[in-house]
Parts: sequence; structure tokens; C-alpha cells
Amino acid sequence: MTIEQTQNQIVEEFSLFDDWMDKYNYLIEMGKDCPMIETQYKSNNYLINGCQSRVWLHTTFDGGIIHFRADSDAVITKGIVNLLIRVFDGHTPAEILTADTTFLDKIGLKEHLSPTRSNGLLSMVKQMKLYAQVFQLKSTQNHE
Amino acid sequence: MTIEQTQNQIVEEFSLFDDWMDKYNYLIEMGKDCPMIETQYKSNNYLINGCQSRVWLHTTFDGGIIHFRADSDAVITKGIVNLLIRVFDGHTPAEILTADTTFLDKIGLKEHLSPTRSNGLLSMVKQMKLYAQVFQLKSTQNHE
Amino acid sequence: MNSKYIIDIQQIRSQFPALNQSVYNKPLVYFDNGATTQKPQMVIERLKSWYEQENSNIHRGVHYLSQQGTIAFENARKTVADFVNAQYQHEIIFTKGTTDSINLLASSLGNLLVHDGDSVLVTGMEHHSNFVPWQQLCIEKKATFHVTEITDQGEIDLANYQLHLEKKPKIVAIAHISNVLGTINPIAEMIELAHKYAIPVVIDGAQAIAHQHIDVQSLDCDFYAFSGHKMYAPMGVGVLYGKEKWLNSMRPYQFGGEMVSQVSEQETTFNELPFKFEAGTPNVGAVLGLESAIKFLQDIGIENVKKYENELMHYALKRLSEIENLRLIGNPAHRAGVISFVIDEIHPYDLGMIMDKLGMAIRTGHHCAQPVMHHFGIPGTLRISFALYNTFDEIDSFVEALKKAILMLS
Amino acid sequence: MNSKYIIDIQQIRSQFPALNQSVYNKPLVYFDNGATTQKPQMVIERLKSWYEQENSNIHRGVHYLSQQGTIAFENARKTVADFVNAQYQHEIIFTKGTTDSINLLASSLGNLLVHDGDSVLVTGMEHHSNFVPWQQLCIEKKATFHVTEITDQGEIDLANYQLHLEKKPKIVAIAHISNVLGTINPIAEMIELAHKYAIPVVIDGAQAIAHQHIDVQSLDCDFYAFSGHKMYAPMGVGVLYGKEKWLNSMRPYQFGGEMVSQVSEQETTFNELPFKFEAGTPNVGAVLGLESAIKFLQDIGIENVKKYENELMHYALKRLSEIENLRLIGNPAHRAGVISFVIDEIHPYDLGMIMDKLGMAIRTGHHCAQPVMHHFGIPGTLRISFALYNTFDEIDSFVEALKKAILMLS
Ligand SMILES: Cc1ncc(COP(=O)(O)O)c(C=O)c1O
Ligand SMILES: Cc1ncc(COP(=O)(O)O)c(C=O)c1O
Repeated sequence: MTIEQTQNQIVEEFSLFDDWMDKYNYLIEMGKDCPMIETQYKSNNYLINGCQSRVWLHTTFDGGIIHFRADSDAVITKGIVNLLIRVFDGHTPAEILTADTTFLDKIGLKEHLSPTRSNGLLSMVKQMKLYAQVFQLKSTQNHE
Repeated sequence: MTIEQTQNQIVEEFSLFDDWMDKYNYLIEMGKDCPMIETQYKSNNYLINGCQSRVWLHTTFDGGIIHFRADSDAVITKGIVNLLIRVFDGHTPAEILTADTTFLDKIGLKEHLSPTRSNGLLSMVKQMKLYAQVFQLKSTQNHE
Repeated sequence: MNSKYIIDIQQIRSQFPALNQSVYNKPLVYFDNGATTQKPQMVIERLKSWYEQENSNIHRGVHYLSQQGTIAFENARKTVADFVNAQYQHEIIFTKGTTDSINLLASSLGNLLVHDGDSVLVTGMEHHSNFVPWQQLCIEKKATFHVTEITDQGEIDLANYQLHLEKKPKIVAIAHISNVLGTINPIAEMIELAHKYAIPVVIDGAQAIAHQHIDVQSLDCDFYAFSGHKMYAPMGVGVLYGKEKWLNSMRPYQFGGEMVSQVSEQETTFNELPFKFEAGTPNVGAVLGLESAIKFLQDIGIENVKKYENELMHYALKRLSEIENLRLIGNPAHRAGVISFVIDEIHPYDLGMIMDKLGMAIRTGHHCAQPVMHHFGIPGTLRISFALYNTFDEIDSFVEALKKAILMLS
Repeated sequence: MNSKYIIDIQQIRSQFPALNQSVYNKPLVYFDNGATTQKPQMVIERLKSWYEQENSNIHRGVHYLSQQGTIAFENARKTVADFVNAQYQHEIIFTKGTTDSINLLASSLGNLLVHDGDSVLVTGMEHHSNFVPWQQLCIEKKATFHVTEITDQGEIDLANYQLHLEKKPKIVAIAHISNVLGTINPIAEMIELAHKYAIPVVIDGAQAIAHQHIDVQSLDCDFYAFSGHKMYAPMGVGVLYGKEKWLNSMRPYQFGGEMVSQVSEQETTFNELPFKFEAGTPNVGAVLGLESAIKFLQDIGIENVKKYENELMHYALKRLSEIENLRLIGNPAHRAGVISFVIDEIHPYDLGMIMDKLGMAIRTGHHCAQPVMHHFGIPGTLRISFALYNTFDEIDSFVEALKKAILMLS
């Protein structure tokens, strides 16, 4: 699935919910299942320090594809982390760099990416893009 | 005349004026005639530095009586200086210490003694009282 | 709850326009008063009438508006001086807030008293604003920064305080009331102890000023700092009370405008107190708003406020005790209406998010007091904090919402 | 005077409630705009609606009001950044005024750049707020304080400036527009000259910001400071624009609250720009008022304001030239609507007193610029200063009043 397709799929899933409660219950469920990061990566080296909640992000690059694993200490943050990973994981640096996060607006959860939240999520997205940039540079250099 | 009598006299004089213009014209006139201080006393040693206008005050103590001479670089300030001198000059320390300046309220010129004016007048009155205090102390010590 | 209270709460609430609103279609319950209080109509009106009819720059202006403004401003200073029972009006310095007041002190008092090898003492329950300025002063001066320990109840360990005093710090800085734990510190006693060693004491009164009567002379504190916006006044104004003798011996903090007396290329002489510490155009509107807020408080009676808020606090503690897995952070013997807690296994941020959706304005996080979080080994708390317009019904709604949120998150 | 102007002056005046009043039964003529401007209804309304509906403490609060407030506050920062054409929003620091902005710099930039034996350069026409902080910095650091000479026309002596630059001061500080002389300094040129020596330039824009378009990128200034209250905004808010590279390398000025990232007993790490320089609860209401004031100015068009005020200024100069024994203090080639003068043999204070009784709000004294007074050998001046709501009729009334006052005092 392309990044856009995944985004559309998420928007469709969320369109089933009538109210914020169902939406948040779903987020919380997702937060609970979120593919946990290996314990060794839940360390300060991988920490993105939001003031309200913390996020750990681990990234690998293999065969032109980036893999993301992440976690958070707050479950709602983790739910959003889960959505972001679903959208961005397993794509090429180029795809990730051109993608946006408008699906969060569409499902009414944009506020979670606001700089005013300081929950670590905005920094996480920035960090993912930065990795994509670094890996892109690396792969073009390898091909020179 | 007692301090109170002089104050009453001034209040009576000012009661003749219908409006602020006449009052200020009178003040200005008085400012022009004000018994000037001897030039040697118009120096920094005798200066009371208001931010808006400057006042010089020279004080002598002779036979139990205080004499004040004063001047200002602004003529309206000088007019008020003149009134204050008329009231306080030639009295004993005790008389000066118990006197007030309510006559200025009564003639509607109280604002000139406001700390917000910073024209040197409030400090001048404080200074006069301070001299009275010093001279009173001195004369009681002499009599011991 | 319908018993009769000392104050007519509906009448008071009707004076606060901001309380009468809904968020997400739920009636707003505003329990974030430790962060900032809402403003009564008379304070808002005072600001408005200043700008609509009186506005001008004050001091030194000879014209009517400027003179009237200056008089109003200086009257407000007198109102503040009387409110905290300062000996002299010129012991009241207007700043932009508690943080500004304390930074002024860390600079001016710090430069006067603290040198290489000296030390400064604070407590382990300070807000960053009464912690970091002193810490940074110590770094700059190569002095030692000491922190009095707190107990697990959330009280200052007085034995430890005494030990620290014996090391003769140059300055002691203490919160009157902790913004996390709600602890009312025994400052009168702590000041007396410090004075035995002739050490000046700075009190951070940000959380106390709106909630109990402050008498700086009977406390005998050397400095007392607070913010207008936490006591029903506008933002952008704070107060630093300081004893005349200290303020006179301190150098100014900022330079320019009204605080200057004579300026030449070579040197500058400074104006007298309080102007010496008030550089630049003051926030006249907010100062007049602060005066109105004080009058508002005095009309109700600060003792009545204290009693009422005390009842609210006890009721809230009782209702919170119903909730399983709820752990109070701080359980001091003397406490004010600031209550922090955590729910086992649930992150405060998650709870805060859900509570928000339920119309509850509460605070989550470290409350700018990370040393307290370190002590209790937690990332943050949920905090509710009361003002005189809060009600028992609101506490009931809050508890219902909290139960719902916990259910969602369990 | 009834010709047609670029702006509809009656429509504008109707938006300023404070203009519509009498003092001593005379219609108020408000010519003290250099000290502070009056506020349009939309600014007052913005303050009011903030406190009535939106008030809360911002940043870090998870609840609705706090989130909305934070968004509004950061949008206001963007409005300010666009208004002065800053490259980044985080180059805009909210302070309490110009004096606060410059003191921040004298401390943080001063500590970074100025050491024993160095020097700092200002000009002889600075307001005390852009003079004394640098002078005191030099005293503290054992550095030399240099003052560029001004000419008898009231312009900066550029040859003298060049000579001073050759001594390589560490910082240059210049008023954009003099608050006494009205001189518009050639700052673009002066900045370019200083940059040849790689010296950062601080511009005091207090008197310029409401009167002409400011583009910090095309000026290439390193810092630009101004006050809200001189540009139709509430008191208690000012701005410091700084180039990112400088702001990043400077240490914070005040500590506490939002500007902190991590705090332990041993050390503190600081938040990123702009928060690093914004300790304590910000004056949110006033910042939103500033945003409204900018919108107000932009609606009229700052170029229109400039043209109109320029016409007012020329008309006033012409009318003043009718008056015998009137001596302008400052007669620069490029000037703004700030006009200072003295009348031979009459003390400015006396004139000010009488003018006040005639309903004229003008300023007398040294205007917090004693070095300028020393240059011209005078105790003070009378100063009139225009805003966009002043009229040609008011200038006529002013001249009539002045003639009357002179007559009384001669
Ligand atoms: C105990 C305490 N000290 C200081 C402050 C800082 O006050 P301000 O942000 O108004 O400067 C606060 C505010 O949260 C506080 O609670
Ligand atoms: C040129 C100049 N600089 C600085 C200031 C100080 O501004 P504020 O009092 O708003 O800090 C003024 C205000 O009078 C000014 O005219």
C-alpha cells in the first residue's frame, strides 16, 4: 500500500466513529497493541523528550526501505505513534519525504501534532523525516 | 502675623480670582518679583533638583527665628516658592514644624506640591521642615 | 451539597464571565487556578476604562492625563502596600510577575551578597522560577547551591533545613505554598531560624497571595514575590516586596527611563525607591487592574476566602479517597487547595487528555517543578487547584469525570 | 485645512475612545504620542474578550483553554514576525517593552561579547533606555563606553561614527528615530558600516515602529527593539527581534517557567528559541492586543500613515515658524513627527503648565535623554509628537494655545 492508501484507509476506519469517546477508545486500544520496541531501544539514545509524554523511536534502513519502531509512555500518544508508524513504515526515503500527515486533520486528531502539546509526536515526525533525508543521501552516495 | 494668618490672607487674596488664568497670571507676577536669592546661593549646594524645574533654598537661623530665601528657574514654580516663603519665613522652628500647607489646597494649587510633579517644590517643603528640626535641636542643646 | 457557606458563591461566579462557558459542549470546570485565575468583571472593566478614558504615560508628564495616571498608579502602590502590610509604599516594586521579581533578586541581591565560595539555599519543592535563578547565580559566582530535603509527606525537612543553615548560606529562598504539593510551609518559623544567622529570606508567594492573609511585617520576611494573574488581576504585573534597607543597598536590575536621576556620558545616578527598580514604561493598566483585584478580594474578605477554599479542599480530598489506585502526591499536615495525584498504571497525560474532553480544565505534567518529580520518582501528576469561585458541585462533576476517564484508560 | 487626505481621519478618530474627551472643559489635544499612543477600540476589545472568554495560562497546559490560548499566542508571534519581516518566527521574543528588550541584550549579548578592555558604541541622541544599560555594562566589564557625536542640526556625525567604528567596539546601539529631535537616522547605512567590522548592531525602534515600514531583513540589523504601547497596543508588551544565530549563542536572561527544559539539582538545560528568552507567565492578553494593533495599522496601511504624519509634521513646522523666539531643537534633513522646541526666556515647565490648562497634552522636560540636553545646553524642551489620529485643526489649536501661553509668560 502506498502512504496515501494507508492514510485513506485510516480515515475510513475513523469515519465509523460517532463521537470522540469511540475515537479515543480506539486510539487507546491501538496504544495498547502498538508493536513494542525492543527494550534495548527504550533508552535515552532513542528518546524524544516531549514535556508531557515521552516517545522512543528506532529506525533501520534495509534494501532501500525504512523501518520504524516506536513506543511512548502515554497510551494515547502511543495510539497516534501507532498510526504514524502504520503510515510511514516500510517505505522509501523519497516516499516518506514527500508524504504529509493530513490524515490526522481528517480524523480530527490534528491537535496531537501541535507544537503546543509537547507530547513528543511533532518531534517524532520531524525525526522520521530527518532519518529519511539522511538515508536518501546515503543511498545516492553509495551509488556514486 | 502667625503662619495661619498668612495662610488665611493668601486664601483671601486668591478668592478674588474667577478663573485659573487670573490665578496663574498672579502667580507669574509673583514669580517675577520673588525676593531673589543672592547669586552666591544659587549654586549646587543650595539646589533642590526637581526633574522639571529647579529650586534653590537658603536658610539662616538668627535669634530663634528662621529666614528662608529661595528661587527657581521656572516662573510658576517661583510663584509658589514665593507663597511658601511668605508663609514660613520669619517663624520659629516650632511654629514651622507644626504648620501645614493646606492653603495650597484651598486656593486650588495643591497639585504643585504633588510628588508626581517633580518640580522641586515638595522637596523644598520637606527641606524647610528638616531645617526647622535641625535648628530646634540646636537651640535646645544650646540651652542645656 | 447545599449547605450555606460564608460567601455567596453564585453571586461571585456571576462576576466571572469566563466561567460561564462550555468546552466541547460540556460546562467548563476550571480547576487550573494554580496556573492562572479567571478575572472578575470589575478587573476587566478597570482595564477597559483605563484604556478608554485615562491612558497616558505616567511620571514626569506635566499634562492632565499623565498627572492623573501617575496619581492612580501611586495609589495602587499604596493599596498593594496595605494589602500585604508593608511598612512603606516604596517597598513595593512593580514587576511583570513572580519570575521577574525573583530574577531581579537573583541579580541585584545576588550581586550584593553572593561571592566565590559562598552558598545559597532553596528547598526541594520550589517552582523552577524560585530554583533555577538561584542555581544559575551560584554557577556564575562559583558559589554552592544547596537544596533542603523534603519528606515523603511533601513537607520541608526542618532538621535538614537547620543543618543547611549552619553552613551559613548568603540567601535562603522558600515557597510559601508549593504549587505541586499544596504544602503550606512554616515560613514564619523558617524565617526566624534564618535570621538567627542573619540570613535574608526570599519568599515565593505566588501560590499564597490569593488564598490567605499576608502580613510581611509579622512574617518578617526580607522579600515577598507574587504575580497579579494568580490573584484575579491581569497578566503582565507582579510585585516584589522588599525591606527598605535591602532595596536601598541593592543596585538596580534594569536601566533606563524613570529609574534614572542624572545621566552623563561618564556616569549615571539612580532615582530613589521604588523607581530605582522600575525601568521603562510601567504596565499602568495592569497595575490598576491589580488594585481592583485586591479590592475585590477585600470585599469578600480574605479570611472568608481561606475558610471556603479550605472546605473545598477537604471535600475534594474526601471524594478523591473513593477512587481506587489514586495516590496523592504530597500529604502535608498544613495544606492549601492545590492537590496533585497520580493513578497507578495510568499516565497523567492520558488522563489529562480525556479529562479535557470532559470539560475539565486541570493541569498535567511536572508543573515546572522537576525536582519535586524527581523526589517522588514520577514523570508528572494531575493537579487540581481551587479559587474562590469553585463549587462543591464542580468537585462532584470532576470526580465523576475522573472515574469515567480511568475506566476508559484501564 | 480641509483638503482630502489618504486616510479618513474622522473615521479613524472615532475608533479611539480616549480622544473624545475634555480636560479642564477644553477638548483634549493629545500630542504626547511619543510617550504612548491611545488605543483603538479593537485593541481594547481584544483584551476584553481574552479575559472574558479565553483567559488561561498557556504552554504545557493540556486543557482546551490553554491549548487555544497557546495557539493564539503563537499566531500573534507570527503576525509580529511578518510585520517586521523576520526570517523566522522564533526570532521574535516577547518582552515587557523596549527597555526590557535592551536590558536583556545588555546582559545576554553583553556577557557574550564584551570583556575587560573592550568597548561599546552608542550615539549622543539615545533615550536613557538605550544608553544607560550599555554604559553600566561597560562599567561592570571594565570596558570603554563610546558615544558618537551629534551635530547641531541633531544628526549623527557620520565621520565621527566611522572613527569610532575603527576602534572596533563589540556592539553598536542606535536609535532608529530620536525621541527628542525627531531625527530619522540612516540606520541601513550605519549597519552596513558596522558590519564591515563584523560588529552587531542593536536598533532601538521605539519611535519608529508605528510610523514607517520596518523590514529587519533588508535593514540587516542584528537586533530591533520596540514597545507595544507606542504602537496602539496595550502596555506591558514589547518585542525583541534578534537574528537566530545571535539568539542561539546568547545565554538566557531570566530563568524559570517555560524557558527551562530539564532541571536537576546540579544543572539546567534550556528550551529552544524563542522560549529560552521568555521566562515566567507571558502577558498573553497584551500580546493578543499587540496583534490587533498590527492588524489595525495594516488595515490603514503603514505607508499611508507615514505620508499622512509627514504632512502633519510639515504643517506643524510651518505654523511653528510663525512664532517669534521659538527655537527648534534639532533640525535634521530626515525627520519624523516628533518636534522639540524652546521659547527664548521662557522655561519649558512654565509653558507646559499653561498649555496643560489649555487642554494640550504635550511633554516637557528632558524626555529621558539628558545627553541630548547637554549637547544643546538646555534644561529641557517642549515636545509634540504625532500619531495617525492627529489633525491639522489640532495643530492650529495648539499654535493658538502656544501664543496665548507665551503672552501670559512674557
Ligand atoms: C510557586 C510558584 N512560583 C513561581 C511561579 C511563577 O509565576 P509567574 O509565571 O507568574 O512568573 C509560579 C507559577 O506557576 C508558582 O506557582
Ligand atoms: C527612543 C526610545 N527608546 C526607548 C524608550 C523606552 O520605551 P519603554 O518605556 O516602552 O521601555 C522610549 C520611550 O520613551 C523611546 O522613545
